[in-house]
Amino acid sequence: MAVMNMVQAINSALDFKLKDDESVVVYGEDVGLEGGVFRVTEGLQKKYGEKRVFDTPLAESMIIGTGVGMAAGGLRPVAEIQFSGFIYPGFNQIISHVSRMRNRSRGTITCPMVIRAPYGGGVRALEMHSESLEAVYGHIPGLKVVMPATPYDAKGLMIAAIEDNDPVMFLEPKKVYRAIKQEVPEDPYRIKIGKAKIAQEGEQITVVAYGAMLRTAQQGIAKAKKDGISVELIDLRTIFPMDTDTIIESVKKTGRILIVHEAARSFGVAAEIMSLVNEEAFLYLEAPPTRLTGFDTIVPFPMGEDLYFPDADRVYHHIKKVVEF
Amino acid sequence: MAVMNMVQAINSALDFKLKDDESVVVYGEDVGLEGGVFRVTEGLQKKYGEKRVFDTPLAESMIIGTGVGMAAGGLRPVAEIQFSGFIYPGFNQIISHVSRMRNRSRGTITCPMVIRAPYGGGVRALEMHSESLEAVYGHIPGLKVVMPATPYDAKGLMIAAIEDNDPVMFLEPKKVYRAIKQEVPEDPYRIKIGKAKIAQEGEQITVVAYGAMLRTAQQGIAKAKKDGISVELIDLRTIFPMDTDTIIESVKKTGRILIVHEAARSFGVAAEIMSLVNEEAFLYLEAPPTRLTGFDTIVPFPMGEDLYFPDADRVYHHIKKVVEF
Amino acid sequence: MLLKTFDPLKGKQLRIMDENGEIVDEKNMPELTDDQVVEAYKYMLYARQVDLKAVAYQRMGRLFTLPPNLGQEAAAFGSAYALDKKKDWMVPAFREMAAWLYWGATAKDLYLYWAGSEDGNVTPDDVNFMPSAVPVASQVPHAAGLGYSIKYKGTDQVVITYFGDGGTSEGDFHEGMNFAGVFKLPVIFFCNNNQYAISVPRRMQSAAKNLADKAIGYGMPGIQVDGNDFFAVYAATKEAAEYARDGNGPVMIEAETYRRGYHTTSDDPTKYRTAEEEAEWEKKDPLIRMKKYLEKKGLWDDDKENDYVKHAKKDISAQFKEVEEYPRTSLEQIFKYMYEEMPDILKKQKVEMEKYLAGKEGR
Amino acid sequence: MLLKTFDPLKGKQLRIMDENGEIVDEKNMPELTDDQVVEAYKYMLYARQVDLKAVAYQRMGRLFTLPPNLGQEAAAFGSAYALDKKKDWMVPAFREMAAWLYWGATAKDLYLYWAGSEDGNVTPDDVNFMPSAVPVASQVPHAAGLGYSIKYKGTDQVVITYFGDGGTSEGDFHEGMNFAGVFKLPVIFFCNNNQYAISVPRRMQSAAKNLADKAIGYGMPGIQVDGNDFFAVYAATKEAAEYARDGNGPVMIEAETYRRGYHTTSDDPTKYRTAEEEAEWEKKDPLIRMKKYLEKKGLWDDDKENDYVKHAKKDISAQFKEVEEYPRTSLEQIFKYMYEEMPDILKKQKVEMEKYLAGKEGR
Ligand SMILES: Cc1ncc(C[n+]2csc(CCOP(=O)(O)OP(=O)(O)O)c2C)c(N)n1
Ligand SMILES: Cc1ncc(C[n+]2csc(CCOP(=O)(O)OP(=O)(O)O)c2C)c(N)n1
Ligand SMILES: [Mg+2]
Ligand SMILES: [Mg+2]
Repeated sequence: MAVMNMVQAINSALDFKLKDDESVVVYGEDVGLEGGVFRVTEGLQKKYGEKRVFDTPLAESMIIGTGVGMAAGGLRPVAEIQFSGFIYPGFNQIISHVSRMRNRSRGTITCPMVIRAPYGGGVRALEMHSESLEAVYGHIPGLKVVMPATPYDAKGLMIAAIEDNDPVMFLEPKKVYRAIKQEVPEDPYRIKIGKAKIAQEGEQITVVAYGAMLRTAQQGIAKAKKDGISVELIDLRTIFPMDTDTIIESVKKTGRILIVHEAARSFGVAAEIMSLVNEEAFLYLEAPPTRLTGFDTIVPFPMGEDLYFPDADRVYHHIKKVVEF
Repeated sequence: MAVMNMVQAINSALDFKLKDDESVVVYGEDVGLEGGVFRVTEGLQKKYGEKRVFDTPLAESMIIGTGVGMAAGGLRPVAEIQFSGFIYPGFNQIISHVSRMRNRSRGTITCPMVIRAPYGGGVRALEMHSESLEAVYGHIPGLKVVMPATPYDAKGLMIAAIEDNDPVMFLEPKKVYRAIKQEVPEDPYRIKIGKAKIAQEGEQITVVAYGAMLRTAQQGIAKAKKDGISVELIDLRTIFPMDTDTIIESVKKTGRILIVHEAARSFGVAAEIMSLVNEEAFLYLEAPPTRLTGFDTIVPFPMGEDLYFPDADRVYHHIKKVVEF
Repeated sequence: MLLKTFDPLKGKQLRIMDENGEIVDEKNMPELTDDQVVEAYKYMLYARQVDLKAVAYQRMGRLFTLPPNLGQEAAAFGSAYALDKKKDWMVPAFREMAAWLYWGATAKDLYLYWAGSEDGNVTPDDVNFMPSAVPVASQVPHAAGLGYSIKYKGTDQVVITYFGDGGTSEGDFHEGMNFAGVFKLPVIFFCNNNQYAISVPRRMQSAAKNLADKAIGYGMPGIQVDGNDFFAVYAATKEAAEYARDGNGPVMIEAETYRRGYHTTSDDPTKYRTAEEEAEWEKKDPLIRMKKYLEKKGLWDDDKENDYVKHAKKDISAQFKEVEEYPRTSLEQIFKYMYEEMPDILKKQKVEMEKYLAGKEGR
Repeated sequence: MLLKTFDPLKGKQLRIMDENGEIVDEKNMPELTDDQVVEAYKYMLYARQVDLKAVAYQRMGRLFTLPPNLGQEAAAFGSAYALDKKKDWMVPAFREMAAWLYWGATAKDLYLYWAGSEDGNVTPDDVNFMPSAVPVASQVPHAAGLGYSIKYKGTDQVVITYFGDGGTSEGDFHEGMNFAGVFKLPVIFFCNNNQYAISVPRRMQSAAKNLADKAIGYGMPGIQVDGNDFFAVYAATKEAAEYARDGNGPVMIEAETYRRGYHTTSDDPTKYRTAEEEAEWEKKDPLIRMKKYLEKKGLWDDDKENDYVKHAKKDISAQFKEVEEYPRTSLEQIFKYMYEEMPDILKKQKVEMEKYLAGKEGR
C-alpha cells in the first residue's frame, strides 16, 4: 500500500477510471497540460492524451452544460470547477439539466456526470475561494452530493462517483488536500455513496462532521476525551442522499447530537440533520440537537477567517455544553 | 380603499415608488411595453417612460449584474425575473456580488436592489415554472428574502423592499396573483421586513406557512377547527432574516409546531425552523416539530402536480398527527 | 460555397424562392426530386395542422400553455430535412415542431407534453433527440458537448441545435458556440430569428446588424437565410452539415422568419405589434409560397391539399384521443426517475404519502 | 477615426511606438506634453515597483496569494490615463494595478487586500471605483449597469471595465457587452489579452482570429492595439472615451500584451510555456520601450531612473509597514457590513461568539 495525500488519492482514482473505461473524460480549466491548479489531474493528459484529459475555455456554464451533452452522447464526463466558489455561473445547468435529465426523459437520457470542485476555507485564500454551499446542492432534487474527509475515502468515493449512473457533486476539502497522508491501496476500490461512516464509537454524544471539519471535530473530541467524555463521531461522507439511519441509530444510543460544519448556519446541513433527528429520534433526545457552524456572514478575508471557521476549541466547548445540558 | 389582487397591489407599490423616488428603475424581460407576462408592471412604462421602466435583452445574469452596476451608480433597480425558475443563470451575480458588495467594500458601495420573481406551483404551468428555492436564497449571507402571502402584505413589503438599503429577493406566489382579492389602501404603507405575522391566534399547535401555502394552511386549519383544534397560524413573510422570536413565543405557548412549504423537503425552510425551535424552545416541546413539504423530487408536470403540492387535506392530517402525538 | 459567398457582414442573405413561389436563385437551388419537395410540403402542412389543432385544444382547455409554431415551418423542417435523422443529433429549444415530427416525435408526444406528462418527452430509441429545453439557450452547450462526444468517438454524425433570436442574448449561447469553435466540433447552431422574444423585438435583443454576424466572434462561418424559404434553409443546412461532417467545425445559421401566432397561448401579441406587420409577414408565409411553387410545377392543387389536410386532421384527432385517455401521473412515476436506484430518503417520503393516500381512501 | 481605420476584421492593429521606442505611426501619435509622457512613465515605473515588491513580500510569506502585473503596465495605465479619474468610473478585474494606482488606490490598499483585509477595497470618496472582481468577467455587466445609470442621469461620464482574454469566454462578458450595445451606453470594454488564462493559451480560449472581432456581434466598434505601446493604448482609449461620451455607445478595445510573470504567486509558468517565448516578450516590455523613447528625446536617463526607483521603493516600504501593523479583522467587522442594520439573527450569533471568546479569555 502506498501513502497518499488526498490529491494523490483522487488522482489515483481518476487514473484508474481513465484506464478502466474509455468513455471517461476529465476536463476543465487548466486540468490538462498543467494538471489543475491543485495538481489533482497531474500527469493524466500525458498518459491518456488530449482528447480524454483536456483544458477548456474559461466558462463554467459551458463546462457543466457540455458535460450534459457529452453524457447524452455516451461519455462519462468528470468536470473540474477550479474552486467551488466558481460553480455559480453554472448553476442553471446544474439545476435545470444535470439534475433533471433522467426524470425529464423518463430515464431515456441520463447524466452520469461528476462535478469536482475544491471547497472550503481555512487556507488563507483569496475572496470567493473559501465557500461551502453543500446545503444548496443537497436541496436540489436529482443530485448526489459527496464530501470526502480523508484520502482513503476520497479515492473510493471518487471511483464510485464516476461509476454512478446519476450526477454527483464531488466537493473536495482543499484544506485537507495535502494536510493528511494515509495508507491508500493502489488498486481500485469503491465506497458506497450514501453511507456515512462511524469514525469513532462512543456513548455520550454523537458528533456529525464531514469534509475538512472531520479533522477539526477529531481534535475537539480529543480534548473532550481528557474530560472523560465518550463521543461517537460520524463522518457523513455523503450530504445527499443522507445516511439517516446511521445518524439516528447513534442518537438513539447517545441521546445527544452536535453537528459541525463550516458553511453558514441558517438553512445549512446541520438544520436538516437536526430535523431528521426530531422526526426519527425525538423521544430519545436528552438535550437539544446543537450545531456549530460558520456565521450567517460572508467568509472573511484571511485576516478574519480564524474567527469564522469552527476550530477544535469550539468543538470541545460545544461538546461540553451539549453533554452538560 | 380599493379592492386589489396581488398583481394590482404590487403594481400599486411600484407605481408609488416610481413616482416617489426618481432613482427607482423597473426592468426585465417584457416588463416595459407589455407590462410583464403577469402584467405586474402594466401601465408603468406609459406613465414613467422608457428610461425608467424598460425591457432588456433575454439574459438573467445581465439583468441582475447590470443592477449591481446601476445601484453603484446611484439608482434603485427593481429587476423582474420572469419566473423564479429562470433566476439560476443569474446565481453568480446574486451570490458573488449582490449579496457581497456592501461587505466587500466595507459599506462604501451598496446594492439596494430588489429582484422580483413569481415562484411556486399549482398552476399547471410548463416545466421549470413551478419552483420554490427560497431556502437557497436564505442560505446566502447578505440577502433578504421576502415572500408575501396576500395582496395587502405584497404592497407594504414591496415598498419596504425598494426602500431597503440592502438587496431583497422578492418572491411572489404566482398562484395567489389573481386568486385572492382584498382591501388594499391606495396610499403607500410599509410592512417591516423581518417581521412575521400572527395570521390567526390559537392554543394547541403553531402552524408556520408563507406565500401560496398560507392559504392552503388556512384551509387545512378550517378543517381542524371542526374537530375543535385551536391553531395559531404564523405567516412568515420574510424567510431571511427570519422572525425567530414570533415563532419561538408561539411554540412556547402551544408546544407543537407544523411547518408547511411547497419546496423540496431536505435542506428546506422547515428544517431551519425546526432547528431554531430546538435551540430556543426545546424544553417546551410536547411533540416533535413536524414538516409538510414538497417531496425531494422534481416538481412533476401538471398531470402529477396535485400529488406533489401540500393541500388542505394534508395540512389537516398533519395538524391532527402533531396534536395527537 | 454558400458559406463563403453569403457573408452576413456584407449584408448578404440567401434566398432561393420568393414570396410568389418563384425561384430567384437557380444557381443555388438544391438538388431535390419532385417527390422530395412534395414530401417536404406535406410534412410542413402536417406540422401546421398539429399546431393549429394544439392551439384549438388549448383554447378549449384540453391542453395547457403551449408555444405555437405558425409561420416557422420552413425553418424548422428545411433544416431537419437536410440532416440524417437516423444518425444525427437534434437538440431542440421548444418551437421547431416540424423538425421534431420529422425526427420521430409524434403529435401524440407533443400533445402529451402539453397535457402535462413527462412521457411526452420519450422519443423513439433509434433517433438521437434531446428533450425540449425550457430555459432559453441552455441547450446550446449540450449541443457542443454532443459534438465533443462525436468527435471523440469519430462517428460520422452532426448535431443541430435550435434557439431563437432571444436565445442569442444568453450567456449559454456564447459559451456553447465558443466551445464548439475552439474544438472544431460538428455542430450546426440554428437560430430561428422570428423577430420577437415574447414582446421584445429583434432590434432590442442585440445591436448586431445580423445575428449571424455573431459567428465571427467564435471563428466559425455564419450565414443568414430567408427562413420562410424552404429551399434556402435546406440548401444552407445541407452545406453546413457537409462542412461540419468533413471536420471543418461548426456553422451558425440565422433563419429570418416570423412568429405569426402567439408567443404562447397565454400571450397577446396585439400588445406589442401591429396588424399591418402581421399582414405583411402573412404574405411571406412559408407554406403559401411553397404551395404556389408546387402548383406552378403541376405537383399540387387544392384538391390534393384538401385531401391531405383531411387525412392529417383525422390522424391528429386520433392521436389526441389517446392523450385524453392517458392515465394521470402516478406517485410511483414522480419518484421513479429521480435516480437509477431510489434512495431510502425518497422511499420514505413515497411510503409516507402512499400511507396517507390509502388512509384517505379508507375514510 | 482610429475606430474606423483599424478594423480588426481586416487584420489591423494599432501600434504607434515599436519595441525600440521608435514612433512608427506619427500620424496617430496622441497629443501629450513631454511632462505628461514623463509622468506616464513614472506611474508605470512606480506600479512596477509596487508589483515587484508585492511578489517579494509574498515570497517572504508576508502577503498571501496575489496576481503579478509584470509587463502589463502600459495597457493598464495608458487606458486609465486617457479617462478623467475625477469623473469616470473604473470597473476592474484584478490585474490592472497601474490603473488602480492612477485612479486613487494606494500601494497600501493593494497590500492590505493581499494581506487579507477587506479594508483594502476602500477607495477614496472622490473617485468612482468598484472593488476588484474575483469571479472572472462578472464585473462586465456591472460596467454596463453603471453605463445605464450614467445615461439615465445624463451626466458626462464614461465607464471603463477591464477583463482578460480568458474573461471573453464567460457568459457575463457576452451579456454585459450586449446590454451596452443595445442601449448605446458609454462604456469602454477593455480586454487585457495577455495570451494566457492561467495555463490556457489564447488560441484555446476562442477560435476568433482576434478577440476584438467579437465587438461586431454586439454592434459596437472593436479595435486591437499593441498593448505594450503606451501611445497606442492611450490614443485608442482616448478616442473610445470621446466616442462614448458623445453618446455613440460602447467600444471594445483589445490590448495585446503578455503576462511576463506568474498567473498568481501560486503558479509555475514553466509548466506551460517556454523560456524562449518569455524572452521574446521581454523584448517587447512596455517600460523598456518607453524608456528608450524618453532617452532619445532627452527626457530621461539612468540616473533619473535610479533616483526615481529609490524614492518609489522607500515610499512603498513605508506603506507596507503600515499594512504589517494593521489590526486583524475583528468579529465586529465580520458582522458589521453584512446589512445596513444588523438583523437579530446575526446579533445572536455575534453575541454567542463574543461570550465564547470572553469565556476562553477567562480560562
Ligand atoms: C432562461 C429563461 N428566461 C426566460 C424564459 C421565459 N421565456 C420563455 S420563451 C422566451 C422568449 C424566447 O425568445 P426567443 O429565444 O426569440 O424564442 P421564441 O420564443 O421567439 O421562439 C422567454 C423570455 C425562459 N424560458 N428561460
Ligand atoms: C468564474 C471564475 N472561474 C475561474 C476562476 C479562477 N481563475 C482566476 S484568474 C483565471 C484566469 C483568468 O484569465 P484572464 O481572464 O485571461 O485574465 P488574466 O489572469 O490573464 O489576467 C482563472 C481561471 C475565477 N476567478 N472565476
Ligand atoms: Mg424569437
Ligand atoms: Mg489572460
